[in-house]
Amino acid sequence: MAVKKEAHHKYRVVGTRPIRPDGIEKVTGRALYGADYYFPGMLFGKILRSPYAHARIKSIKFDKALKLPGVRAIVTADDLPEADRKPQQMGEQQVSPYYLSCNVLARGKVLYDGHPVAAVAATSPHIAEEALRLIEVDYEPLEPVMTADEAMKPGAPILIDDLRNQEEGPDQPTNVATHLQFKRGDLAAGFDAADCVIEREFRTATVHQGYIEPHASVGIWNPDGHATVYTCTQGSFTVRTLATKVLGMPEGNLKVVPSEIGGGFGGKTTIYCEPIALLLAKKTGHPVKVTMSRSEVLRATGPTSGIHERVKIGVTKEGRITAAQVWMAYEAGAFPGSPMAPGAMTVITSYDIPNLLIDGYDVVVNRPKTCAYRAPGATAAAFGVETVLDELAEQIGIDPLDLRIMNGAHEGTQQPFGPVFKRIGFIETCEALKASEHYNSKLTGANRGRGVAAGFWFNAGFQSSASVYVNQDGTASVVTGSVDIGGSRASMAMIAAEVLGLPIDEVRPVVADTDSIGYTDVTAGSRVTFATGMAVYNAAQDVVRQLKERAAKMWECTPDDVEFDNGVLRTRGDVLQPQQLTLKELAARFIRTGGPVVGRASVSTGGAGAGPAFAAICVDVEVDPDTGKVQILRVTIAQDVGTAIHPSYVEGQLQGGTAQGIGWALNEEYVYDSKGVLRNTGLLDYRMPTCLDLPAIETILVEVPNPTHPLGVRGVGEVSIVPPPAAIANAIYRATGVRMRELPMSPPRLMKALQEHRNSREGQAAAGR
Amino acid sequence: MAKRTLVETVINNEPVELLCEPRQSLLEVLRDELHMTGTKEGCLTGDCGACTILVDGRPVCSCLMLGVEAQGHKLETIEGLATGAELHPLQRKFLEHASLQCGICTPGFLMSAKALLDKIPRPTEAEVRYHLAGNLCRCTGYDKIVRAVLDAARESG
Amino acid sequence: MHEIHYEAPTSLEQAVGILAKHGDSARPICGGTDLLIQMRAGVRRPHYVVDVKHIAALTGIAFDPKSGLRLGAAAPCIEIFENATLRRHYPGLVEAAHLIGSLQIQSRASVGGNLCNGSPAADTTPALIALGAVARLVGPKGERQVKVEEFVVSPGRTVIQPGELLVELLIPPPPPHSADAYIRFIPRNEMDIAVVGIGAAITLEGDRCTAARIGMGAVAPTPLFAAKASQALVGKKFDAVAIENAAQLAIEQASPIDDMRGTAEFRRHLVGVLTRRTLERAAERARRN
Amino acid sequence: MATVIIPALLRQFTGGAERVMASGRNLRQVIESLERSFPGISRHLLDDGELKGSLVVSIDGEVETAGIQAKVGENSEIYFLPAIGGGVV
Repeated sequence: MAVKKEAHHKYRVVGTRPIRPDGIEKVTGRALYGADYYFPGMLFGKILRSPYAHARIKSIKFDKALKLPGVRAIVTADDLPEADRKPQQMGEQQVSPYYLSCNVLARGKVLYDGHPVAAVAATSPHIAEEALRLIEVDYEPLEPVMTADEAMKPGAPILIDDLRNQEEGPDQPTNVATHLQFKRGDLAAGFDAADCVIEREFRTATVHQGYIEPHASVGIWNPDGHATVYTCTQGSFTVRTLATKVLGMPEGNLKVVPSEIGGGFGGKTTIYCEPIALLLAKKTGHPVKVTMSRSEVLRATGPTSGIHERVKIGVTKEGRITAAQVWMAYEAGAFPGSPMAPGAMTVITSYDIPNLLIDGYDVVVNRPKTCAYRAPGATAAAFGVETVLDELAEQIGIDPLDLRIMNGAHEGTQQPFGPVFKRIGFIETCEALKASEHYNSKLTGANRGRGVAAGFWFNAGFQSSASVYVNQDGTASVVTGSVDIGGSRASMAMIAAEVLGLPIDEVRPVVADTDSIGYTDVTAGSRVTFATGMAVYNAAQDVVRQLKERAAKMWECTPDDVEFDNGVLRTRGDVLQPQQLTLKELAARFIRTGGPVVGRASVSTGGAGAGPAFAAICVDVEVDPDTGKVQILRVTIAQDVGTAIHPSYVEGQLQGGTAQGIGWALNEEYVYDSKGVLRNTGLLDYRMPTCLDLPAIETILVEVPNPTHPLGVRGVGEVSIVPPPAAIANAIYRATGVRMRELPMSPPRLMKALQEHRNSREGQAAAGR
Repeated sequence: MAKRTLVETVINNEPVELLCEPRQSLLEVLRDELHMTGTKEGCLTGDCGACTILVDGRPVCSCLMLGVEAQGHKLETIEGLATGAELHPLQRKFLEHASLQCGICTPGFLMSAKALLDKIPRPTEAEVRYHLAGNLCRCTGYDKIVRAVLDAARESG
Repeated sequence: MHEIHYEAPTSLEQAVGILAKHGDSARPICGGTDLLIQMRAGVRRPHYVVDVKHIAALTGIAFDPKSGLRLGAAAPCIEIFENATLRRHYPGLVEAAHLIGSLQIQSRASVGGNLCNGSPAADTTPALIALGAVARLVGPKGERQVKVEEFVVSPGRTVIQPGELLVELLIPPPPPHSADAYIRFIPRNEMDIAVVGIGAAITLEGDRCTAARIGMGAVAPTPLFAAKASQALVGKKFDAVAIENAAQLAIEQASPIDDMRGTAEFRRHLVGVLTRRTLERAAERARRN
Repeated sequence: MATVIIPALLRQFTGGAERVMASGRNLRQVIESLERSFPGISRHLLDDGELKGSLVVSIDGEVETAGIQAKVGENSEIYFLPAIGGGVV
């Protein structure tokens, strides 16, 4: 097949487009995903879920269910130890084991529609399902609290009796888990210095990651207390930490084998089925497979927060932003831990603004506990700021991209929360979009409009381990603990091949289980190619170091006298008479020169700021003025991607994030009834875009190498989801004259706005007469 | 164990006799009874297309058909798409165009795309998008999938 | 799912016998694209599932210029929209059949099943109402015929009595200078359930409308025949005024609800928009016939 | 002396001051010196003698991973930030 080499690259393998090493398994149906494991004597587990959004559990009776032929065991929260309440660092997140345990199986109270209450293991999934119908749970329904606004009202029903926060003090029960604030300069003076100040209010809906593979786990429990769980997760080591905490077992006693994963987007960075499968396996002595249905996924896994946002920004008539104030309340779901903090840390970080005040609130409500979703917190936050910037640009009459370029963050800009940006590509990204054929093309036709917006995401770093083994035939295998969710095996193999001077098809990438590689954090935060890639790079360099030592031994010189270039070892000509060996020739002699060569590395690259990424997007829409339906006509996304290791998969990340952002903008939302019961529990009415709803998605890769990575890699996975909702709102305004400030901008909502807009115009016209 | 029924069918040109419960979907029969796990479950309501197989050449959601209804029909699944060691052109093009990221929707897309190309060997982009609208992909935004199908048609057409 | 018994009779007599024997605990299955979902959700729990796809009388599609179309209740949608004769004579019905779910669904789902499921939002039902279709039922007490607009009695419930089976739909031949059309509104471009669906069939003599029938879906507990709106068109000049008048009468008859697919207000608005669009599309076709 | 930028919600301890001076060659010593000047503040930075898991420290624009042992220079600028994760395909 054609492998296009990026001309401008100084690399041999990096920047090419080889076939992914795990591709054939995935196009032939041989790859094993979470639900694809079968073991002799395996039982099937199903979970009983609360029909109430908020209720006290008075009693659970399951003797009838136990009598159903084929039923082998039933578990409830009583089968779990009471976990520690104090928050602990687990993988990338701060988690209270107690809250985590209560989310796995409800203890005393149910806090959302779909909250697990009990689980059954039986000889067939149908028998397990029928058994659930025989379990009798006596609930005392309580008043549900569905939005942050309601939950923050004085006297609102309290979800978690012992929840407190620093401001309200130790004696005040509350639904507000955290208040975060960033402050800089003199806000009042900043707004006084502005010629134009706009303040607006926004709301966004709860939306789900929408990965196509429902959660699935198989638990196996040995009599000696050692256990194994096969599961689809973004982080096998995170599952090990979280599951052992909830089950009260030593971490070393659990082996987590990550299956191939059918999408996650952040939603598979915690545990749901895993501890239940293990608990049922322990109780029955059989392997137990627990799989979720789609409605269980939507009702009871972790979507991302709906938010309420207020944005106030001031600019001079020349277009200089003088001050900005943002207030945001995030719905965390049933337990603390919304993405409010990253939302507050990204909301206006793309811009260099002297005077700032940012307030963020993390609020519990009777919805499922939120989990990470691609650039967590950033998309909802950017919706407000990026539409207000569009209004300001219009008011002072400058190009909306110019406004962003003029105020754009650059190397040396201090972020609102402290650190100073190193080399970043925000301005280059906006300029690339401004120069694009799309942005400069003419958009004609009635009810059509073009909008732009930008977005920022930090990209996480965290910890990764890698090993590189050189085989005696000179091929190599690369072992990491990073689950491959979108083609990272290819990137890992390419990085090792680049360093070792091997052809890509002679490097085999392996994703290992938790017993077979050093600790590695979740595949999340766009960190794998960055951090695990760095570990692979270092492990390959470790191999090169050892190869030089071997050669030096054979040539009776020092390793410093040996050069390694493109798979060939040479003596420095200037030092002694020329000698050379290829890696292959040396590998064949490993046995006689000291045994196998194994390269190892581990990295810890820190939390925020590991290769910040920026995206800017241009969208053309057409609005049906009679129905309020929006059609996306054309979309182009530009993103600062650092060095693109495999450009095709980088483009894929930009396209995928853009598509999710479009779904978030137009039709995706959780619809609850007045009692807090989720109405749209399937993919018929949780409306993700089909390929008939989207145009081709044009991408512009802006390669501004990341100075903190040996190959200049930046995370590329997330930021593309951030700008689309605001860009589409801005395009709708150009098409119709209506500013949408609530997501999703679904036909009923947009139609209502269009009618109000027409009525008000007629009103004005009438008054004018 | 509930009463099981004998079903005679043809899967990927192989005659197959199997026993299943009437309440088992064809998807369950393929996966839980035959361990043919290439056909995936995404929703069990016919909204995602991950479980798409061909029944007498027509694309069908195997989650919305009972196993017993397969009696006497010809089934095609992802496991039968490649002929021996030779990948189907669609499989090759999906790899070349990087049309899969997580890969869970890929078998369903490949089977829907096969049904399309069997019916319309040289489809337009609009026809491709229409015929694949019953398959959801959350990773790719569809762009590279559509390109792969058009390229496969171009090559074989 | 609960335990079920599966029967696959090959004759009408056998089928009616089984259905009569088991009464309410039996339910026919055609495409199964609604029934299996309802059984998994526990909404319907029949103990006997009777596969009627092996009965010739239920799978045939026969068109006669004089007597019209006999559409077997179990004929899958794909055989309707791939049928050139139907595409020519009943483009609106074909449109509706081509909109139910995805192509995967259309390979299995049938117009008869769509009707028997009793959903107010069924896509093919308004199209059938517009065509003046009649349902032929056979049961232990013999056979009877029911107008499609009277077939559904409440959401999920129909006139079918225990032991009865919908055999076929009888659709009159299209008169000269007539045509039908079906348009629905959905938030996406495919896959969704109609927020509102309007079917219309009209006959035009020159610029006069001599016959018209409008069917409406998802605007009331059952699919409706928009009688007033239809009558208002007959005998009048077919122009913007007449269309607008019909649209307003259709809106008056609609009694929609708020749900996750749209507000009542939005649905009422859509009834007007889609009635106009559907009538215009049908008229444009009629002028060519 | 290093400059410590106090998170907005801890400025109650510093009488509203955003930037304060503190001495120390590593983070532990700096936090001890902060506690001496502003009693009670360390409770919000430390947890069993370790840096709170909910915090990340940035020293001179670099995100630190060495925890309280992190080296601090004569004129270093120190920020305490909330830790962030991420979610991606």
